Amino acid sequence: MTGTLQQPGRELNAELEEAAHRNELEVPAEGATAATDGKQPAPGPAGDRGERRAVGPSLQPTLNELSRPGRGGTVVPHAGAEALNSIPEGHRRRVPAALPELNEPEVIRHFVNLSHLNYAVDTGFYPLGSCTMKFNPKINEWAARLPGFAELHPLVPDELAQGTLALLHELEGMLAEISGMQAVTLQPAAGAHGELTGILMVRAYHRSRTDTARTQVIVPDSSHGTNPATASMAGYTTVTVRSNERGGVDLQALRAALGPQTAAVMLTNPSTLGLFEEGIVELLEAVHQAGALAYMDGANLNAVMGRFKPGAAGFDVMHFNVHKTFSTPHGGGGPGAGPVGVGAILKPFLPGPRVLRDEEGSYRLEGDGERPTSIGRVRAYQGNVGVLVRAHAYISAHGGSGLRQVSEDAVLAANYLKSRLSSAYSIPFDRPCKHEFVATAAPLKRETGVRTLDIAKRLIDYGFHPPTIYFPLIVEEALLVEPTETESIETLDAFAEALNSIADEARQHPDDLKAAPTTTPVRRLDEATAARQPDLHWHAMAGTETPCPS
Amino acid sequence: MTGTLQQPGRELNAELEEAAHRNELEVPAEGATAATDGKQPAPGPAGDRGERRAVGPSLQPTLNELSRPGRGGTVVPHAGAEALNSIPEGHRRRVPAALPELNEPEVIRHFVNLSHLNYAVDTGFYPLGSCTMKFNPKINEWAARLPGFAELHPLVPDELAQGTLALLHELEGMLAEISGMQAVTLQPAAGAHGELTGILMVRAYHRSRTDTARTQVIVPDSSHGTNPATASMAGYTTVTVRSNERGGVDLQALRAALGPQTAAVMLTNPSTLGLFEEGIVELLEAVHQAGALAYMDGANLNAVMGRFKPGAAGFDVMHFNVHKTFSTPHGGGGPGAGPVGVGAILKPFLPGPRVLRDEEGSYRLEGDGERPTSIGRVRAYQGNVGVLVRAHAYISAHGGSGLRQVSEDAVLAANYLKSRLSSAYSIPFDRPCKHEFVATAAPLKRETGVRTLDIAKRLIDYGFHPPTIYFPLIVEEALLVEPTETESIETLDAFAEALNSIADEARQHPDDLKAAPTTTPVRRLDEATAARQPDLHWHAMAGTETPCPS
Amino acid sequence: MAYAPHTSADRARMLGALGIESVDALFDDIPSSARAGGLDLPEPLSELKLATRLRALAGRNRVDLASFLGAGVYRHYIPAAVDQIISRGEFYTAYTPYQPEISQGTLQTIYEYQSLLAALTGLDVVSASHYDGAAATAEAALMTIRSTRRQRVLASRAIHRHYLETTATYFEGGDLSLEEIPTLPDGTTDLGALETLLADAERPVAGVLLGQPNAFGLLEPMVEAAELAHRAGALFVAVVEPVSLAVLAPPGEYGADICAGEGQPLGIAPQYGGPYLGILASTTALVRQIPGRLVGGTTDVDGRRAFVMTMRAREQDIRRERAASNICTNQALCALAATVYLATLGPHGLRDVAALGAVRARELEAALAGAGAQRLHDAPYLSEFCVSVPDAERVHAALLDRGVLAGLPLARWYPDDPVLRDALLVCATEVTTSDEIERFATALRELRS
Amino acid sequence: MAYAPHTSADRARMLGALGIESVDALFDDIPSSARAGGLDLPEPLSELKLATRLRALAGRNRVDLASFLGAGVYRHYIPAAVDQIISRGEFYTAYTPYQPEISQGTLQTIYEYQSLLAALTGLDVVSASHYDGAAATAEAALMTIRSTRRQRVLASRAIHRHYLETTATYFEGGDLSLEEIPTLPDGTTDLGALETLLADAERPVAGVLLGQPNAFGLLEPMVEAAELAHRAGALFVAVVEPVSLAVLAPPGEYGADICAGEGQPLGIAPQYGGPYLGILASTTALVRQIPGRLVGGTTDVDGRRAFVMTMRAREQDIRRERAASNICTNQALCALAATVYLATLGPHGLRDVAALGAVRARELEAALAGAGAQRLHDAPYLSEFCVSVPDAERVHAALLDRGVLAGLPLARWYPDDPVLRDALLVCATEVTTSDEIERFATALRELRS
Ligand SMILES: Cc1ncc(COP(=O)(O)O)c(C=O)c1O
Ligand SMILES: Cc1ncc(COP(=O)(O)O)c(C=O)c1O
Repeated sequence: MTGTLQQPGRELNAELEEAAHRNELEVPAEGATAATDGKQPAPGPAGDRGERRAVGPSLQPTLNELSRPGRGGTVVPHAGAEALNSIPEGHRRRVPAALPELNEPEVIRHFVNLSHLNYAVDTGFYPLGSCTMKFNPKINEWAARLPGFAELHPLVPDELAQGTLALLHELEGMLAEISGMQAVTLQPAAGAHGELTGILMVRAYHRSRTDTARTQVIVPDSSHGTNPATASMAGYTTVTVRSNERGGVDLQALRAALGPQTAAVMLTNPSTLGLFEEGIVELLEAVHQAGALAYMDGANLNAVMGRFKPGAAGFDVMHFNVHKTFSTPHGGGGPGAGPVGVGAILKPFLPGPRVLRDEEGSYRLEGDGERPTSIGRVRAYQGNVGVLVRAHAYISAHGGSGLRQVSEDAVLAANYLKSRLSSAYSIPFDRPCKHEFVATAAPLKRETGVRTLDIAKRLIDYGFHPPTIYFPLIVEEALLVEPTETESIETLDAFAEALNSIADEARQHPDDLKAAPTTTPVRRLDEATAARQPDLHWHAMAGTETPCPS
Repeated sequence: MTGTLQQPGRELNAELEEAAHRNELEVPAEGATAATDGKQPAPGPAGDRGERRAVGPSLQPTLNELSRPGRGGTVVPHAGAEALNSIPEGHRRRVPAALPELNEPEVIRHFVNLSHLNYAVDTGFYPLGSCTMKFNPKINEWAARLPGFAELHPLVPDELAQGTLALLHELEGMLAEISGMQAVTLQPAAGAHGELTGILMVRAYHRSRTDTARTQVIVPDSSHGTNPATASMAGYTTVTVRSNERGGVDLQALRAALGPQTAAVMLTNPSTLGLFEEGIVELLEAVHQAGALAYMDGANLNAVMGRFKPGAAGFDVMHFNVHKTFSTPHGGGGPGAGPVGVGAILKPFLPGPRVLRDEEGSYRLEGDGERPTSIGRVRAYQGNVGVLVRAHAYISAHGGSGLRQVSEDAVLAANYLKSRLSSAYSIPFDRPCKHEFVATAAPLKRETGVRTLDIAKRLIDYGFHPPTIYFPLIVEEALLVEPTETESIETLDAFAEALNSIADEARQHPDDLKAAPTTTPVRRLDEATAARQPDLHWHAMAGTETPCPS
Repeated sequence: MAYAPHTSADRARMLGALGIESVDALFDDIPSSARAGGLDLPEPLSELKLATRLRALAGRNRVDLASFLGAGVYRHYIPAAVDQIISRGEFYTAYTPYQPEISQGTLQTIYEYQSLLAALTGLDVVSASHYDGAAATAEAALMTIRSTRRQRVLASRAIHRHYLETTATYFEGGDLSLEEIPTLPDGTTDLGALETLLADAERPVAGVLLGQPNAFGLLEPMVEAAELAHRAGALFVAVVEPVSLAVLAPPGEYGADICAGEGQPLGIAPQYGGPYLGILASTTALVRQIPGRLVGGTTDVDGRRAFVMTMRAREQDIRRERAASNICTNQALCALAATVYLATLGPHGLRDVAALGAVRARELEAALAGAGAQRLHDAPYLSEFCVSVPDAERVHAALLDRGVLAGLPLARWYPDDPVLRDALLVCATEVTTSDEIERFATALRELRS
Repeated sequence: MAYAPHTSADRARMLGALGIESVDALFDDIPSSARAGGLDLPEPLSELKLATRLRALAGRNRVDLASFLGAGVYRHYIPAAVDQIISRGEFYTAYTPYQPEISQGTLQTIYEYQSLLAALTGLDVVSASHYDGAAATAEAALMTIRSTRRQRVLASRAIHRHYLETTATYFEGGDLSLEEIPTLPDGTTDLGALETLLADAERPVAGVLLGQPNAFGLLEPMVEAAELAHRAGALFVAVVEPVSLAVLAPPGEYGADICAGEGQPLGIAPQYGGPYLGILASTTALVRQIPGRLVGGTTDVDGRRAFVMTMRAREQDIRRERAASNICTNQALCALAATVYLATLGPHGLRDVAALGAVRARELEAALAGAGAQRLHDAPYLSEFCVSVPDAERVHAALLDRGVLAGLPLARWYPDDPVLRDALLVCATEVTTSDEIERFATALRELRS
């Protein structure tokens, strides 16, 4: 474990430093407020709010501010005071939990109005690189809510769960086919969770061969933060290798880093630069020659379905991000799911319980201890099943040809968009990209002082969600753009025009960009104060400690 | 029937005249655009849109503008060209219908973005008088979508429909209890449909007694437009009686109008002024003495549940508006439901088929022709059942005590709000109101030139839906305000403060009000042109006449 | 209380502001003799109990049979997108878009609905919705009367029974006359008889109504019927099923002045009868006579395109007793469902729905013929047809026990017709499976052997 | 293609702009030896076929039994408001709120979630969500290790088996040691044994973990356990069930430094195991060690209150290998569900849920005792408990045939424990009905006679 007890003072400084590096704590540039302090169209409480919101009230009070003692609906019957008589006093809560008291009309309006403050795939283009913000089909939402799926308890005897078990077993097979892997576990709840599962299997593998000298995991400098963080969680130290000028792994550097101390190489392919690893064959050879295992971070699989199978190419283990490739919703941050596929050598180590199919076609979960080589459980039950139902539906709707088309369309859209942006922005790695590409505003910044952050904020005024910015870290002033296959050419064109026009604006009205966004319910935030004086929950609340009705 | 073939020219003039009277065709006052032609915060395609919308694109293109030949999803399997071979050429459509071609991501985003242009109960206060815009409980939406209710075909044998039949029978009983009526039909689809049903029963009643001289229906001048329109549809001529200075029916005028020619008196009670008819006892006596029947428009029942039962008081027939009193959603204009309750003398005339319960507790629909006195069907099947499920749920959640509390709270809120507005606005009938009240801006208009329309539009800038305006017609510059019981006191206070502050604005910045709203996605519309040059559907469409794939 | 946010403190504050002690004071205007003492209703239910109760009631309905029942209401696959949209509070908790500045969502979707239905029907004016197909048919009949100032309407016997009955009810008011045009043995409307009925110069005809497909599923000679009607100075009304319009000639093309129909097949669940969607469309010439809401395009003061309710002087809230109809609340959310449905299906998807229905129906026809139940009529049909089954009502009941809902026994609607009495009206749609068809045929074969 | 809007014309235009003939050119960078030839998967399904297939699969699960199964996942009534909100596209189709200006909806709801959980747990720092209760427990254990720089964690044997196993898996990586604290015959953790384990000065303990209620449904002596832990310089971790916190003392009050738990009971359906909601909360002293997202309040440049992700330097995307955890995507939508659930229930509603569970459980206890199945333990319980049933696994299977899901046979988790092997872990909640309890007791009585 790498964790150490940090001195609060040191930690805070380090944090501020890092955050500032990422332009997160910028205090507003001078003049930033100028754009809105022209006179309000009229006075009145909503006059200034209304300017920003078309319909309805503006920013919502928090639930505690809406709370009033004695409000509330009747969701369940009331239980009298004697209901808890058998609970010893010492175990009981003395005053009711300070939850807010509202009734349903207030609850609904609160959350509906909050929802209006969000940008989402269902409202507009969301080209957040590395996140594959594709459309979420509505039939999948319906399917996941079918009572047969939704109401099933995870600990029921297998005979009551044949529908879900069949679906999970099918999905494992589909993912194995797509990845060319030998077997798949659906348990991990997210990509990072899949990474941990995968690297723990790598560890178990080496240990099973009593090859205990392997203490390092190698990651390229373009890798996602979860890769090194995973290596640490699994007890490894991380070695970073640099990228070459074509955006690939510098093979020479990799070879130099590899050795008997190497447990695994974690490679994102296509990479977080949106590039396919051209030296993949040599790379895999080098890894295996060193006795290490090759982990593929499959978060970017949306680019290569039906074109490249990591398992067939020689990767030993990989994870999928079903909330990316297979269009399960991102949910404002989750849940997703991060299944892991393995080749033959890692199969014995898969977490338990696996879903097994017997000869008569019925399904069962592996029993506890049935497979002692397993790394064990990585979570309480079988996986984010509600999410996996959606992934199964998505794959079923497409079939093999459809998934291949998905990847083709995603790659075509990314290359098209790249070509449309290549005069106003600089494209550091100018070769065909896969599902996404990096552009940099570094030259523009040198010319105009306008930063990528300003460009991103200005895009919001144009009605678009900004791409991922300042990532991957190895590209200065990076914009990582991932259009996905579910956006029309008209949308791609409009986005390109917006970015191109922003480049013009940067030259002509740089201050406008630094003041952006101006059309949003709130404008740039004071993130420094948020970190320095954390306000992580509300404090006072009307309605606190109302005694229960008896 | 009153319809005549109008000369287009005459009709149009008449229309414009009437509409102008209602301030509908006002062209913008001078200076109305001034408030927004200050400089945009920045250029760019969304710069000017974004000023009004927080998040996402602004006003949505229409579906045809989004259409592209060849787009579309795969909702159902494709049927080859031969599928229609057995349909004679002469019956076939020669070119595909010019429907737009889109795929699901575009469809969803289109409608989600359109939804953001709406104000609704779920987003804010909607005190539209006479419409009872109360909260729509979410459990009711869930219930109506239960497959057992939703998937039931209306022509199944009774034995397959016992659940729905039981629910309908129970609901009839609940409504009978609430109204004090002897029997209830759930068939009418809306209040106006209920009125027609009720008046047709009145007609059948008089006819059954060969009392054919009754050709008139009397309505007060404060009545809702559906009342006289219904009378016409049912073949009656309308006689209007004036209101007295307390807002009630002028009993003397009514007595003068009553006679052997009177088929019915249609009375809205509480009235559209929000007032209970104080002379109700005398009024009913006079009506019955004249041999006429008394119809109660029960649209405003939300004021008096548990306090007044029209049937017990002597009304012969009434309709309910379940989308008002019983909180079924208004749906952007419908569907609602307009059950009709009748006293004993009209029971034989109820439309068919009725829901009957036999001794063993099973339910059946009346057979065709089983009750020859029936006025017959008023629609194809048993009613807006999906809506009625919601009404049943609402009544069940409240019980008798709860409904009485609903009315008390609705009346209390209306009176409270009235008192909070009574210094800035004039209250023409200053006695306790029921669920709603009329205020008038007439003195303010004389003082400042600001009209009710301007006040209403300005309220939008404050984040509120305006009340009903210019209705009832008998009050000059009327504002009909109905808060309902589901709005918190904080909301009522905020609304009162907004209206009071607008009255101040009217004196200080009248032009601001005439320019309102300024915070909406679109501003005041050119309604005159809309009526003069009707544009009732789109014309050109990319994607028209794409041949079907074969 | 269930959904009212008032606490006792709130109530006390409001009473205080009014200077009264009890809310009773606000009900003093109800004469004591007319006051009610309360309501005798079941005790209030918590949401949990309510959900349990309603789930139990819904569970008492049987929706699990293999169903061949159509007769005006059709099972279709409803894309998941439809419910996602119509369950958005911004749509379903708004009302009539009186304030266009904050109702463009509703207004534009109505405009789009009008446009989609105009494309399907080939008619230029589409009202924003009526209560259902029956009410729309009645309103169409009344339109012909207002427009022609004649009092007599002829309607094919092969229009949905309930639509005819509803129209008759609506006609009661005005002492108007509604007469049935008989049908031929092939199941279509008897044009010869129509000609004769039209020839009565004493009693000129306002409108002629035919169904397409008609109540027996058959295709009617619309072109010819329209011509006869027009020659007699009458308006021609087509009563249609909208999915069929993806493959059948549009009413505007064969000369219909008005089109009425039931929009339920366009993405609306059967729900035991409603809410549905009354379709009503007409030519531009009749725009001032059409009842119901119309939305039109216009611009705002900044020149921005926007939508608004228009030509409102036809409506009851302005014209009162002289209005084209008393309709006020309509079925807007159902029109929105239809709009989302049509946008999701598109022209080719809708055509596939209609064409698959036709294919399945022919499979059904063959299977039933194999089980001894032959088609009753000769005329061409789309996806619904009648089969001859002796003792149809008993057979229908016996099939229920075998899990088959064998369409509609026509004895219910035509008890006096010796031919139809022994007929079942059956339909198939894209959701009908071969397995269901097989079950029907097998069960029928078993019953007859 | 299913959801891509590109027409062939669009594709041609894009290829044209790129100056290439075929999309194949864009895949030239895949070395030919590594190229795949396609995918061997079932044919694409239309939405109709897909819906049919999935409905059939869902129908093969059995969710209609009278269920007394809890063991960490509980059936509760979920108010309809929850699904209405979490099915809004604005929430579920957004992602991590990287751009706060257009993500205040997500940010504020997370802040509200943190606040609600802070109120329930009595702890000041609540992370925005973890994968599930097991993962949160493992992260809590790792936190104690990072914070104390010690390598040994003690966890009560009466913590959910799967949580212990998951923690053990997580511990594999760091060569960390996880030891079980035994339980007493009354089912609670053996504090004497804990004291002994803590006394080993050679191997200082980082953290002590106890469940409340524990895996047998029993109430643990948390105050005393916390004291023992603190005395030894270890952190104390409570593993809780959140609904119980409405009536049980909050962890912050009895000295827990960290609280982990499964949030599923707060408005999330069982779904055969996920997605659920890993609850993780700590004291302010540990704020720099807590993994996962934190949202804080701040202001924008205009001084307007707003919310933003904060203290992000703990997270992997900034700190990489030095991050507090590798967590990135979390369970935000489940946290939103919990937020809506708690807002709808309120303090009294949540208390009623917990209290009704207790009432129903005592009814169950009495009914089972009447059928000969006595409680196994003496310690007080809330709404879940163990009963002693000889040959429990066989009885459990036989009860299934009678429509009763008789909780969990503990033999599955404690095969070597002679007492637990013959025990069933059963629970009741507010949705358990007297009728279901009666069915269970009757069936049990029948089986034993
Ligand atoms: C390249 C890459 N790897 C790993 C991850 C982690 O996946 P998750 O967020 O599902 O944990 C991500 C997601 O952000 C990613 O983009
Ligand atoms: C007083 C009154 N009567 C009748 C009606 C007509 O009801 P509906 O709109 O349901 O047809 C209304 C509704 O607006 C009304 O307010």
